[in-house]
Amino acid sequence: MRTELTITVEKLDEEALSRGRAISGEAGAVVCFLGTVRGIEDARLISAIEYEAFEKMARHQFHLIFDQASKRWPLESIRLAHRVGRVPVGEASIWVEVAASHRQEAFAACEFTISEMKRLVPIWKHPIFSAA
Amino acid sequence: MRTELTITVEKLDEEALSRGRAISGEAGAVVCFLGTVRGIEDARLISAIEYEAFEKMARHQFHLIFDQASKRWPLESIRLAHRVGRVPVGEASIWVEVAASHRQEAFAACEFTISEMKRLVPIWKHPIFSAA
Amino acid sequence: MRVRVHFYSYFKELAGATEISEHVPPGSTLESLLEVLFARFPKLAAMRKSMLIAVGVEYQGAEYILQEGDEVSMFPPVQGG
Amino acid sequence: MRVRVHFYSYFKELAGATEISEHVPPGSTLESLLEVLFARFPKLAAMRKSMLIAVGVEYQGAEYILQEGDEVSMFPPVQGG
Repeated sequence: MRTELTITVEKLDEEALSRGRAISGEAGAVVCFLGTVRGIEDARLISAIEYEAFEKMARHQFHLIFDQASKRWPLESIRLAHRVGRVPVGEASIWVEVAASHRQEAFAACEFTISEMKRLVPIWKHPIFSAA
Repeated sequence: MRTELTITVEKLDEEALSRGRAISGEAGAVVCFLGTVRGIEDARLISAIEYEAFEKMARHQFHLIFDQASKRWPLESIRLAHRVGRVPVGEASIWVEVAASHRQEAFAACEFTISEMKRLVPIWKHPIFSAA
Repeated sequence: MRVRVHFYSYFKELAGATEISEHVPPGSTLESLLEVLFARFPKLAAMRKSMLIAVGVEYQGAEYILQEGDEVSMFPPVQGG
Repeated sequence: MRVRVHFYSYFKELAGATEISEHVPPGSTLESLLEVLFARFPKLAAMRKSMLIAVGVEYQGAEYILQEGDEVSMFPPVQGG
């Protein structure tokens, strides 16, 4: 299984990430998830979220999750990009793509990757509240 | 909820479809599914699949499915494009995108839309086998 | 009264036609139309357990009462995606 | 022996530091280190039920036996995505 992991302070370029896909004639299903920063956090207006990462451990934990996913399902690839630093409202903080032969596996592995990330990958959110 | 439905003999342009997204600051989650034609069908090599649609009924059934999805989950949009006619191996036959505030709803609605399509929307596959 | 019957996918080959016009008595159900068609197209009859039937753009069951001008469609399980 | 302890997210404010160096007897467990730190940083002690602890890049439990040069990290529940 191919994996690709990007942790970056740059804006996520969804088109470039999609173009980076290289799937074989055997991968019939691609599931993508894009998470963007919402304008409200805990019922207060925010202008951005500052993402803090313990990057070395985050990379290791992401790769452990990819390994787990590849043991559970036959996958062609998992590619994931997480933005860190200040991410303005409306911009993407995370992009995940899973390619597999069948859609059930691609969906299951994509959801698994995200929920395991939320449990294990050391990244934290600090909302930047809007001026009143 | 916004919906967009395309049934076309043209090649699906994933980048143009993605660019057509217009989500509010409230939609934090976008789930996309891309289905491509695999090189093997029933253990035989194929070069393409010819998709036949009863288009008027297909459009109606797709909209019934979108309505059902919007009753089950709070969604911002469902956009779907299905290619018909001859689709060569490796090219996309279907693209589905669901935007919602939360990822669980976007994933559930995207999977629901695809599985209901496979049950209800009058489209049929005719594999074109490769010359031996 | 007259109804049209359309065939899709390999049902076209089984019926040897993409569509036919059929005369049925007023008040006829889909079921009675099917009996007529199965007698005429025995290859279709063999598929009756994996057959979907629509009138216009809606799925209908055997108990549906046909109306003048109805467009009936018969087809095998769908395979979108 | 010496271990370093790193704090992340709001644990930095609770400890008033991003990292500290700590002297512990050989054979000490993470648990004994935590007792020392909780005594020194009572605000951290209040978070002990929602605290994650790693050594290097792996999560470890209280029974982990510290090694010379270990890099310990303490942080609140993670929130990636």
